[in-house]
Amino acid sequence: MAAGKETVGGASSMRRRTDRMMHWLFVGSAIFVSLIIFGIILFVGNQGLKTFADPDAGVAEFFFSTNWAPSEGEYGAAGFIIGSFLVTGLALLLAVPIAVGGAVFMAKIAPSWMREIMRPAVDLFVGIPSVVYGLIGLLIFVPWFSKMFPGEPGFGVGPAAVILAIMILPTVLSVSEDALRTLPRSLEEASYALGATRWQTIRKVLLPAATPGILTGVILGMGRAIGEAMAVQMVIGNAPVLPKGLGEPTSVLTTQIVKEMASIFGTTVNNSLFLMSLILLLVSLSLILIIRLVARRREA
Amino acid sequence: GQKEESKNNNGSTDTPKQEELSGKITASGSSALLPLVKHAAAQFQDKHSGVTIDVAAGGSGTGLKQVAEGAVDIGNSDVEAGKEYEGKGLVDHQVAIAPFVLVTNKDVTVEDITSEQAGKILTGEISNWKEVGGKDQKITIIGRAESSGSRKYIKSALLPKDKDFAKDAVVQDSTGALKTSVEQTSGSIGYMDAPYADDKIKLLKLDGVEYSPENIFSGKWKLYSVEHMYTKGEPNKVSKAFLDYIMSEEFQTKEVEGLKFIPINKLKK
Amino acid sequence: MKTKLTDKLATGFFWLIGFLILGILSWFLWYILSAGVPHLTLDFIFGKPEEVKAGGGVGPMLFNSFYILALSLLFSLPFGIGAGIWLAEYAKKNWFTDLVRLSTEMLASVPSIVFGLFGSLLFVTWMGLGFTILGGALTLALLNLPVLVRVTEETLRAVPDSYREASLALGSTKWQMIRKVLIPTSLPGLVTGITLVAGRALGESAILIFTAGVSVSRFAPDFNLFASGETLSVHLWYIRSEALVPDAMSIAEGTAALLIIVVLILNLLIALPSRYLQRKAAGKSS
Amino acid sequence: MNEKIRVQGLDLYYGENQALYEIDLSVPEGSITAFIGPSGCGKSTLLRTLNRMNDLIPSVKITGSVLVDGENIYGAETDVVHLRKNVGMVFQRPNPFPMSIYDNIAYGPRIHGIRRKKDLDVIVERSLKQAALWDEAKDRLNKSALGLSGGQQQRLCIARLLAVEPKVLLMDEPTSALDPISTLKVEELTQELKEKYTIIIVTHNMQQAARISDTTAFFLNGVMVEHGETDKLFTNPSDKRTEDYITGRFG
Amino acid sequence: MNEKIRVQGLDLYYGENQALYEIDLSVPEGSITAFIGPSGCGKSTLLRTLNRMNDLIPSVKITGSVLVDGENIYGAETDVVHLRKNVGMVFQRPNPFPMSIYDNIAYGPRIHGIRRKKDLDVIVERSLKQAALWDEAKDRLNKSALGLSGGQQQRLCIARLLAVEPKVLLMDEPTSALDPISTLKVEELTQELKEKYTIIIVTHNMQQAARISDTTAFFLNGVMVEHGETDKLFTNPSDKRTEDYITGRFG
Ligand SMILES: Nc1ncnc2c1ncn2[C@@H]1O[C@H](COP(=O)(O)OP(=O)(O)OP(=O)(O)O)[C@@H](O)[C@H]1O
Ligand SMILES: Nc1ncnc2c1ncn2[C@@H]1O[C@H](COP(=O)(O)OP(=O)(O)OP(=O)(O)O)[C@@H](O)[C@H]1O
Ligand SMILES: [Mg+2]
Ligand SMILES: [Mg+2]
Ligand SMILES: O=P([O-])([O-])[O-]
Repeated sequence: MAAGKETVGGASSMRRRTDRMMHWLFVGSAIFVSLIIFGIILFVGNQGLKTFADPDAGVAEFFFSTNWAPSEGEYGAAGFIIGSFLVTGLALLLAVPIAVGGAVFMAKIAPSWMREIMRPAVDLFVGIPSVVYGLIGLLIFVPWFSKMFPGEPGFGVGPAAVILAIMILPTVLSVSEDALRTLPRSLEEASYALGATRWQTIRKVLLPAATPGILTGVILGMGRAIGEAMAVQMVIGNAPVLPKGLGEPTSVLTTQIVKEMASIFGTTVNNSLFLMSLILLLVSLSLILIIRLVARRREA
Repeated sequence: GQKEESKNNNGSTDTPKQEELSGKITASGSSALLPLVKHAAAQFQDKHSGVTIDVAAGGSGTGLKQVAEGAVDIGNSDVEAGKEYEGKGLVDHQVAIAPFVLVTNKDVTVEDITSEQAGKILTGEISNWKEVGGKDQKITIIGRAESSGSRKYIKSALLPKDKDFAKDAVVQDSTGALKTSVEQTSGSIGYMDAPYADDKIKLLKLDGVEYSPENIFSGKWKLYSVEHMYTKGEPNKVSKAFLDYIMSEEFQTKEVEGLKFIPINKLKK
Repeated sequence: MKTKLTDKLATGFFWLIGFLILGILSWFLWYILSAGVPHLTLDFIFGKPEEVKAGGGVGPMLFNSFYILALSLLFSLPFGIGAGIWLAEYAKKNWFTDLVRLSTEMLASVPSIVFGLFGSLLFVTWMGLGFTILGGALTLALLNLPVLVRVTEETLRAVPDSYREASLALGSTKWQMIRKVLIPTSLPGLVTGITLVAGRALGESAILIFTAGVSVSRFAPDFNLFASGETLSVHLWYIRSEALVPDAMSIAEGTAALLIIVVLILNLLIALPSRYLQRKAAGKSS
Repeated sequence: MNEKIRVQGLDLYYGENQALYEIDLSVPEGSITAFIGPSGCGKSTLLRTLNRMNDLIPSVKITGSVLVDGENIYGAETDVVHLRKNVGMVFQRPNPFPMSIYDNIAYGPRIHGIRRKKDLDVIVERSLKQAALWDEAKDRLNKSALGLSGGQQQRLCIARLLAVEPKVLLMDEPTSALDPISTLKVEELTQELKEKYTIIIVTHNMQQAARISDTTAFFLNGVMVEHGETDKLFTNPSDKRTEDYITGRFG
Repeated sequence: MNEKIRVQGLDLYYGENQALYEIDLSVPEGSITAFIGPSGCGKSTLLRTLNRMNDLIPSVKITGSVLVDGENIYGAETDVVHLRKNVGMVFQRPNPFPMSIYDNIAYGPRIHGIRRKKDLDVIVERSLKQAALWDEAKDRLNKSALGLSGGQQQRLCIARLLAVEPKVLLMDEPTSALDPISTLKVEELTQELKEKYTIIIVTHNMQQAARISDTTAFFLNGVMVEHGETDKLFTNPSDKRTEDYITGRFG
């Protein structure tokens, strides 16, 4: 018995050390994980801002000119910035109604068997790799747009937006569904008890009450769309100009980065890629901040 | 089994007694030169089982950048390394000559254009096939990215001085993708080296001359460019052996023409 | 009875959307699978790629996909789970915790092409590794990290406090509580989350094109960390521009189908069962 | 007095579990009926069958019939929406919509087709007055209803219901979340409303039942043990179990 | 009898709100002490200060001291893990781990370093016997503990605690979730354990306190109103408030 006590005592001092060690490992992990993003911002930002060390590349030019011709010393990236927002906006326009409708359907209308089918289906959408979406865009939507708009090559914001819309559909849908499903049942009951139909209840009570959550989903989808590179690169045509039509080639920030990746580190073109990355980063980060604001308003 | 194999590889590099070559070479860059390098790599690897050669495209610019930065051993390019590579220690190996052609989608009815018309089409000055004798059909230019050697070459060969390609052209990141796009897009025109041309697309005559090897040798067909393979500094043993093989009599005479390239010594530029 | 009619119409409309969503998915699956599955011979799936001739396979790419995925998880799991545990079990409500949480969210929102740019510069150029499986896996790990952190934190939070109290009241240390009670209880949730991460990593291309490269080792399988490692997704992107092999289109179709099948299998074999376990565990503990 | 509601041989199941057994009940028009009984005995469940609120729970199965104004509301051609407009409900926890006070009250009239601002204004004012909330609310009609106190919120919910002019009010423990003063106000309200409406109220509070109801029904384990005049049931119950319950021997 | 626990001038705050005021309490070794008082008076809070379970709630602030075996457990060099091994706790709702019955009991010994199967077998059997669960559980030791009934689960939790051989047992309403028969079993158990352990039990049930405890402490709004021999406190309380409470005048 005495011997047993001793081993217990020994073990206990050791496990206390283990406990403390693990604690520090966890703290270490947390610190490490949170340092990465600052590392990236610092690095990308620092390298990106070097673009302006070149007298050919002015701040105003970069942000407000659409003339991109590095070989002639023209570094106007406004076209790519506009393109990014344009494609993202179109994608949202296509995706949000379907996603929110799907969310309402899954949360409030679909019988449980239908829900059981749809949930894994929505998950599968997320699982499809973006290059596969790109391939589908290339094989289906590019020819389709070229047929729809004769004379246009079909590469452009049209197929890019369609593909992105499908890619972000599941994100917007599942976040919105969550928001609808977690609304207190009492709201619904109150509306029904006043003789409202289901559609009236959905439109006038449930959707307004779930708006902050749905907004969060939309913003998350927006972040995904604006950051997608490979799928878009395969269908957008990659011309460094503003688009003249849905099936006319243009470029966005991400595809421009892919395209100019072949430039040498330290040159102005290469630095400008980091600057474009910085813009993407800042947009993503502000989206995060917006989500937080929305969430805070929801709590209040 | 794999482990043993790699051990053997290591052993062979360590012990000079063994003659067998082994090691890994990575090459990237010009998609125009890609067919030749890939073919050579396949043959070379058959001869030397200890050697691995990875070849990727991405454009001449990518090849030059990556070899200069040490990301790959060999950088392939359609054009000579420019000023920005001065002082980076790149060593040039000229390996073949690549003929270039203008191609269109099969629905284009024009057969023949002049060099001047070609220049105007590619700069966007002419935007409809009817302006060069075809039907009323919009011209879609499918081109390559800034990093492409083909682009640089065609620009120097066909475009008026100080003019660049039309900016609203569709841009593809390699010759293969360009070919597929021309094949898919009605009214399109593009440029590439002859090895890629097949019967799914249409070759244009230039100034009345049809592309053929004979017309090149006779000097009638003017579009061709020297292909380079760059190493950073003098090549290491394996890379050197590989480059030597490409330059060898055997490869240059037996294989190069079959690939629709032209042996480097056959044309004196 | 206009309102009733509207209600009926609306209901019909929502059903339509439901079917539209299912329709789009089935169409995609059918399109990809029907085009690709005929190419999926054993030779294709496990064979070596051809450089110039037709009839090459994607064996090394398939291997690289899983090898890089496994390595990236190996690199990211300890830190991701560690940070998740810290957030769920140790973090106090203060600015530091807020900062960790905010920066994790920020990391999650970084576009993958930015990771690709970052990784290519860090590993390929500066460290002079060239295109390597190691560099690819390390960069890919950055993509996994924030999701792992969130999944770990969420599943741990879902464990009822009564388990924590019970363990501590028996004189366990916090680490013992985490290891012996919390992690086993939340395992199904963790597995689901890791599957999610794995699915995303398998499909990733933007990162790997610029870090692991677009070619494969001659030897398959090649465990060499410093070999270049093209994965299936990357191959699909690259083959599109690779019109050299005459059967590029069939290879692209076959590769796409194979990717989808891998994702399907991952979902059916791991995610669904563990989700079921998760639901069961939740039912029991409540 | 006319019979407003008649429940006949009602059995109700949640999935496998039976929650109500053979309920027979008749509620006269213009009266207040109280449902009392220990927790879980089925009071809420029965109340919710009267306006088919249980339809929202997929597992519920019902046999027997419920007649409102002589018509079986579980019949094939019943219009549930119309039924719920006639048989309104107030819940245990106040559940105002996250909108302004005005919009809360106007919600019902609007969904029933009243659009003109003038008409709505009249309805809002009248309903709030009926629910004794006008004085407290008139200056903040456009403020969010979530800013009201619990008692005010519950009266708002009653006002919201009155705005659609139902015939029957079902109230499920409407005061259990309220402080004594708010409770008193709501109780007074029921007395005023009684003239125009038929009211059924579930309560845990026997004093409340005694104070405000005309008849009381006592439930136990899904069975209606006794239903009779409130005075008699509290002073001279005919069933032993009722007596045990109201004297506090269990529950 | 020795003094096992001594609480001195203990104030406890949840954030801004003070939940305990100037508690002074002495608990002799080998006795059963009952904490009684209306809901929210601070019984659980005080109990949880005795093994520093309140450490888990970040907002808690404590002043004053708690001595166990003469040592201040809020002192700088206290080993909380060691403290909790000595001062064990049983919770209001049974909280078995989602593992087998055997693993539940063996959990404590294992974390304290006992690995050998033989030793563990002995401990499991002894603990289950002590908790009067052996007969019911011996044939299903490897089955999940979640399959046990509520009463069995609670006894399992007690057995799990006994397996680490604490000196003090803190029990927070251990029978409130149990049926009368299970309650009886747990009460009997406390009587048997009393010889070897010091027990403090929180209960809502005054009969239970009277039946099983040696001394009783009555709390009201965070203040310990009275603490004394159970017999005396229930028959002849010295404080008016205690009397009001035990005669059911409030609470
Ligand atoms: N949605 C549901 N699903 C399954 N069973 C339910 C559901 N709602 C209630 N029950 C069960 O039906 C029985 C009656 O519940 P009900 O809510 O009607 O009781 P109650 O008398 O209103 O009780 P309380 O006074 O606590 O509100 C209970 O056994 C309850 O567990
Ligand atoms: N985690 C907490 N945070 C803030 N306040 C708390 C917390 N836990 C308890 N309190 C408050 O402290 C006071 C005492 O609570 P405690 O749980 O000790 O009461 P109790 O006597 O055990 O009541 P019961 O008989 O209902 O269990 C209450 O006012 C309660 O609201
Ligand atoms: Mg109820
Ligand atoms: Mg308590
Ligand atoms: O041969 P290029 O790919 O550089 O045109």
